[in-house]
Amino acid sequence: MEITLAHYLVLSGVLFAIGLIGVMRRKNLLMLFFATEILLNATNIGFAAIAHFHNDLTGQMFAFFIIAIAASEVAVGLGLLIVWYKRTGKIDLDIMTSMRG
Amino acid sequence: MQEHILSILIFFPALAAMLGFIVHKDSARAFGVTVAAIEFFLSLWLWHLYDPMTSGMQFMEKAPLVAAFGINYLVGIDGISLFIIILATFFTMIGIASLTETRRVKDLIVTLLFLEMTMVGVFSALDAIVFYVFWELSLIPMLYIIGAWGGPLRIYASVKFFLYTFTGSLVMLVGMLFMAYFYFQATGQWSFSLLEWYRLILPLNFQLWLFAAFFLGFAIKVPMFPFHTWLPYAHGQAPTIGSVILAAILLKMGTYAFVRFSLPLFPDAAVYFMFPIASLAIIMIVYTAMVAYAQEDIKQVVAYSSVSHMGVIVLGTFALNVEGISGSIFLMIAHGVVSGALFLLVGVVYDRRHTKLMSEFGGLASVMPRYATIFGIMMMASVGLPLTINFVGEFLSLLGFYKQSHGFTLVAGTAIIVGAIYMLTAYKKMFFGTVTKEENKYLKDVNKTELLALIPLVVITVWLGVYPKPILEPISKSVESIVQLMHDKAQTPEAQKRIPNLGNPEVKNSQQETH
Amino acid sequence: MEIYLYIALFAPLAGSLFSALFGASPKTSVTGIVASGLLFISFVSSAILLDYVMMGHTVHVEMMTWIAAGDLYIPFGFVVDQVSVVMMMVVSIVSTIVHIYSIGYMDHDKGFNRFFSYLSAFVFSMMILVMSDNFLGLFIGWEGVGLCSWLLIGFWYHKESATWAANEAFIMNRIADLSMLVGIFMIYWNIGSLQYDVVFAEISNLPMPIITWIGIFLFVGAMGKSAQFPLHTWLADAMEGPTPVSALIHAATMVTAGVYLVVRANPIYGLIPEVGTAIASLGAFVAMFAATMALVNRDMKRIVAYSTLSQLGYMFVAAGLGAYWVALFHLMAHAFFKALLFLGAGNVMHAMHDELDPFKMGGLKKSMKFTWILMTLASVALAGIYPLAGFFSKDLILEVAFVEQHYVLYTVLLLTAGLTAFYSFRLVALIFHGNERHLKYGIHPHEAYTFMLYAMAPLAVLAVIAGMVFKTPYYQMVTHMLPAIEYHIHNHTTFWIMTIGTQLFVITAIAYAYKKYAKAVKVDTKVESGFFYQLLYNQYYIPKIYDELFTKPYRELSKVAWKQIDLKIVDATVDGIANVIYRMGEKTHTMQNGNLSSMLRWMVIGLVVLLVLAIAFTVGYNAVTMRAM
Amino acid sequence: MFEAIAFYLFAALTIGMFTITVMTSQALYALTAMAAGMIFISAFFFMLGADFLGVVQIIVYTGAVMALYAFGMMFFDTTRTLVEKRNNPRIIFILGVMAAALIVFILVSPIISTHLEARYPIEAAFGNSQAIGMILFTKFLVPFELSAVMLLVAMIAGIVLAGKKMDKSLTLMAEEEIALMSATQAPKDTEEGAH
Repeated sequence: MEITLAHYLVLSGVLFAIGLIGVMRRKNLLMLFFATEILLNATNIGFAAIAHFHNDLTGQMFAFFIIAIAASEVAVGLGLLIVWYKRTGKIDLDIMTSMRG
Repeated sequence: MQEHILSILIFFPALAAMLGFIVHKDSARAFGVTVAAIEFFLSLWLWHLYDPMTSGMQFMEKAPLVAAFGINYLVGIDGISLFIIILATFFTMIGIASLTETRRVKDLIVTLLFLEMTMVGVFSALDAIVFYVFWELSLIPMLYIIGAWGGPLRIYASVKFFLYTFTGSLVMLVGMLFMAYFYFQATGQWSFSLLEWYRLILPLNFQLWLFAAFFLGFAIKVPMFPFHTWLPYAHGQAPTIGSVILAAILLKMGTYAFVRFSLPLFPDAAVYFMFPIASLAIIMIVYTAMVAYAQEDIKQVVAYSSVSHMGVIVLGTFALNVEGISGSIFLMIAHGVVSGALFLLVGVVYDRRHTKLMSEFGGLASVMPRYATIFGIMMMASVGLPLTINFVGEFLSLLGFYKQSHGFTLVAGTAIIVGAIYMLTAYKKMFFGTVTKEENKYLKDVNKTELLALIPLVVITVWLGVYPKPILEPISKSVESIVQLMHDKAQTPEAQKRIPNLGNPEVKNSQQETH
Repeated sequence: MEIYLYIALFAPLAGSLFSALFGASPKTSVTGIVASGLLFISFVSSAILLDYVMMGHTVHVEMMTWIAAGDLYIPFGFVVDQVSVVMMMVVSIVSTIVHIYSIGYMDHDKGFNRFFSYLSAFVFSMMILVMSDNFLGLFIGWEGVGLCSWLLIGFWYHKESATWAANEAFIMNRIADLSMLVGIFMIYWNIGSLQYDVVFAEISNLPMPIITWIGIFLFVGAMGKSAQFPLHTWLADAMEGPTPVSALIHAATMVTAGVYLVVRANPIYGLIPEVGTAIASLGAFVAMFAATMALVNRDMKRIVAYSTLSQLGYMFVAAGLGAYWVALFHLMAHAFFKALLFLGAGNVMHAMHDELDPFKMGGLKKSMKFTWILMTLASVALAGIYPLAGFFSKDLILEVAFVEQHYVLYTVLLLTAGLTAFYSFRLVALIFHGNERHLKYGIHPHEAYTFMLYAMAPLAVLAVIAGMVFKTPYYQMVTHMLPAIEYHIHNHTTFWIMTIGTQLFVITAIAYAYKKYAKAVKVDTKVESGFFYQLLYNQYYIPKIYDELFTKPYRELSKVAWKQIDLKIVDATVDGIANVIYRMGEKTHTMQNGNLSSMLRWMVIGLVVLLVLAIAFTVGYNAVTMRAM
Repeated sequence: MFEAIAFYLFAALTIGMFTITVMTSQALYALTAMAAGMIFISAFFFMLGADFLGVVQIIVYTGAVMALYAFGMMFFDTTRTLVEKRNNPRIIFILGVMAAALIVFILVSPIISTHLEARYPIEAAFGNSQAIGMILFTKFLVPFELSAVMLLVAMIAGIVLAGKKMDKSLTLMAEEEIALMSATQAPKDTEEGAH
């Protein structure tokens, strides 16, 4: 039984869905960050798989940059979280309502 | 300078307006009058340079804007647009000269000069995108004029004016884009130039859809029934100068665009939709005349009468023959002069009494005889008395449409009856009878500033009524080329029959004999 | 000769403009004198032209282009030929006299200058109407006289009734004008020109139905100006204007424009005798109809107005039956004696301080001898007693009807002749004979200015001699253009019986009128409350019917159109659409509740929707391209 | 065969780990499960011949990111059971599944996947790391440098944000508070300068 691109893409999709569920479900901001990481990783698998099966390095490059972005996101995001936590003592999503329209 | 006269004409007021920001408040008016007068004389010079023997576009200028999509700054005029441009510069001039507004005069003058740029731009643009840009830009100064200097309901009126017309023009924009796309499909090149578009022969079903898209934009601007309801609010709330410009020039954009876009681009569709549009025009004529009759506010009477007259213009346009279209264009100018003058006149009495209700007046003829005389002349012109400017246009429009349909013209002709009814009734309420209100007993007659604006209008009204040739001839020439173009492009037998062939006199004669 | 044409045409305009210069300033006699003088010049020029035309020439000039677009070419062209010169003479004579008369009549009016400005403008319009060489030029004059009529009827604009009558006249004329315009359109699109000579040369080539329709439309146009039934109500109301206006416009000139049109367009009507018969029938009906209303009316000017209407009916009978020269002749004669009658009525009105009810007058022949003589003369002429003008023109129409074997028309006209005589002398008797009933209202009548009476004298002379002297030269001249048909009853016995019979009938009617009204007036309440009397007195209830049938519904409908349709349907729809969008915004803004978690959820929903759309469009696009392949 | 076994094994492990991450109410479990999932993902990279990527994955995620998160967790004291308000978990689930299904459909359906073409083919002559190096410093030089700058900025941002005086946020304060703060601070600064 051969593993094709489709297998990887399905896996990528499933992981992405898990990430989405996490994004929607989590209220704790830190946990939300976790879910975001899952989303990013899910796409990474897809990119790497496409790169492999189409014999093209561009996919890997994308994945590479995504990892870089993920890293900076964590750095900045955690910094912001710390600021917020210092102000409010909580990192619950539901109390952030200053964007009410 | 001659080859750039159109660009100068378009952008001079805008540049002057920017300069106007730094002019001192007290000299703003003098500045405005000077600029508008220079602009007006420039437009007269344009007329002087214009070669009436040529039917095509003149003073063409071209500069690429977005070369990849064939969007060019392309301007040029023919006999049709020339006189509307002169009308626009003229009305801006006398509008500023006779300004009675005291609040923030400088802002108003700057706005008016910007408006002048957009008006001249619309009537000289030959590129669809340039046309569209000026078309939409013209909304903004008007919105500002109504919204800042208007009556108590000004916000509602201005927003309604803006959103309504803007919605229509968006549909028009889609039509333009599709037209350009179609041109690309057909020729492999992008172009928004009207003159290039004229060469395209579109399949009938495309024509119908495109015609409808363009129609919505134009019809709201005209405004045609049932899209007319923004107009009474806009007029009712706008200051005098706003109403004058709106009625005299801005409404003409719609009917002008019919002649410039709808007819030559979609001749078959124009024939296809001729009777539905004629029906709308007739409803406009009769129905709005009745509504005008029921009004209590003199300005609304004039506003609705505008709509009614625009019905005749639309009818003349869709006569699709030289007589009708020339007549409708002449009537555009005539209606501009007359309705502009009527709005100025309403403004005169509004300045004195701060009311426009006719029941507040009565017997003004004895208090303000000069005012009553000028109003009477303009009213008679509006009613379409021969030897006034309106008659020539109305006669030609109806005459033209008679060729297409007897019955429709007979019904449309009631314009001359219903028009007389509401106008005479309004005149009677305002001027006849005895003076009953104490406030009216000592009203001042028109002063010099007001006469400065009104006398030229009276002169034009009579002059062009007696001797319309200087402007009717170039108009007729340019219309002939449009009609010929339409005939050559017509595909359906119906359209070929309805649109006369001018180039081949033998065919014409034989047609006449068969009648 | 062209210079005379231009003088005849533009002298009145010059007078009008001159007077207009002083329009707002207080009375200056200069305006009246200058305007009258210029009209006299116009009259002299017309007379010179008449002389020239009598010798068999015509003058045709094209002043300048008016409207030219496409194939349409309409110049300001003027023609003086046998028909138009007659009209020019009538117009210039009557208007000169009326102008001079008005100097006295309007003496105390504030709007003296304005009046002359309007009146001269009217003459100018009328001149254009009769001299134009094409249908649209005629239409200019046609509308021009309408405008001046509006101005002059509503001259005393502070009076509600006057302004109402002015508007009524204008609007009712407009209805007819529309028909006239349509007639002009038909002519243009079928012939390609509006010049009389071209049209009349080509008209016979057209198919019959088109000629018929052209004839009908043009005639409906004529009906408005000439106040034929059912567009007649404005004429009686138009008597609100100053009396010289009634004399000039609503008796002598403008109202006869319709007849002039039919006469001018005789090549068209000659081809369609059925329409001609219809015109004649309508004319006879109006003659009778108007005469009956005149019988009982209690307003001096209205009686004369109805008489005018009746006489116009006569003219249309003649024109309809193809006797164009007879119609034109009666037009001329009628202009003289009717203007005279009106001017006399003006004198009486002045003397009676604008009192119009003849039942409040009486015995005026003592204080107003000349007026009495002039009005009696005019009435005799109107009644058609030999040898005055009316006999030659009006009885001729009776003969025409007889010769053309329209016996019904003949009978109607004969009866009407009797009625005419009766109401004319009822008026004369009531005003000038009997008791001085006005004394109890404290009115002491006085004769008008002498120069006014002198001014009227030429009219009196013309009313007497016009028939006898002018008939033969007129006939010879005008038949150059109009069909020359002599209407003679060949059987001598019949002729004499008819002539004498008619005369006797008329004289009997006059005598009866004198008997009934010259002495004491008994108001017979039984008759007056009778149905017929009421019917006639209320003008057959036609004004009321029009009011109920047209005016009120129009007003109501207009209200409905504005308040219900425009505001509640059309505008409400627009606002409704806007409101739907606005409310959607109101509703959906709860989405922006500030909760990031729910926003994320919305984001995912949006993602799902976008994905579905992406798939749907891709699949759809593929399906289309697959099929295309 | 070996490949298939490895794929399914790691797929099951990854899905399981991530599910735990998303679903558990224990923050510590979540963290641990995610770290494990990250490592398992690197296995896919190795299977796909992206050796360099796999290594980076382990170093960056499991090394750097996880350490940061662990630090964050300790800072926020989220070792306890998380209390989170849930509403409509079913909608969340349905939406997630739908999104997944659609994405998979789009990616897998022939419409898109058959239209892809290689622009920078993998040269067999080089190893993966070498190839990546080649392409990264030629075609992707500008994005690479940009991402370097971005990382630098992120680092500085992280330090500054988490830094000492950042307990006061200018953006979240009202105007008056800011004015008050600057007013009280200014004299203090001058005092310090004087000492």
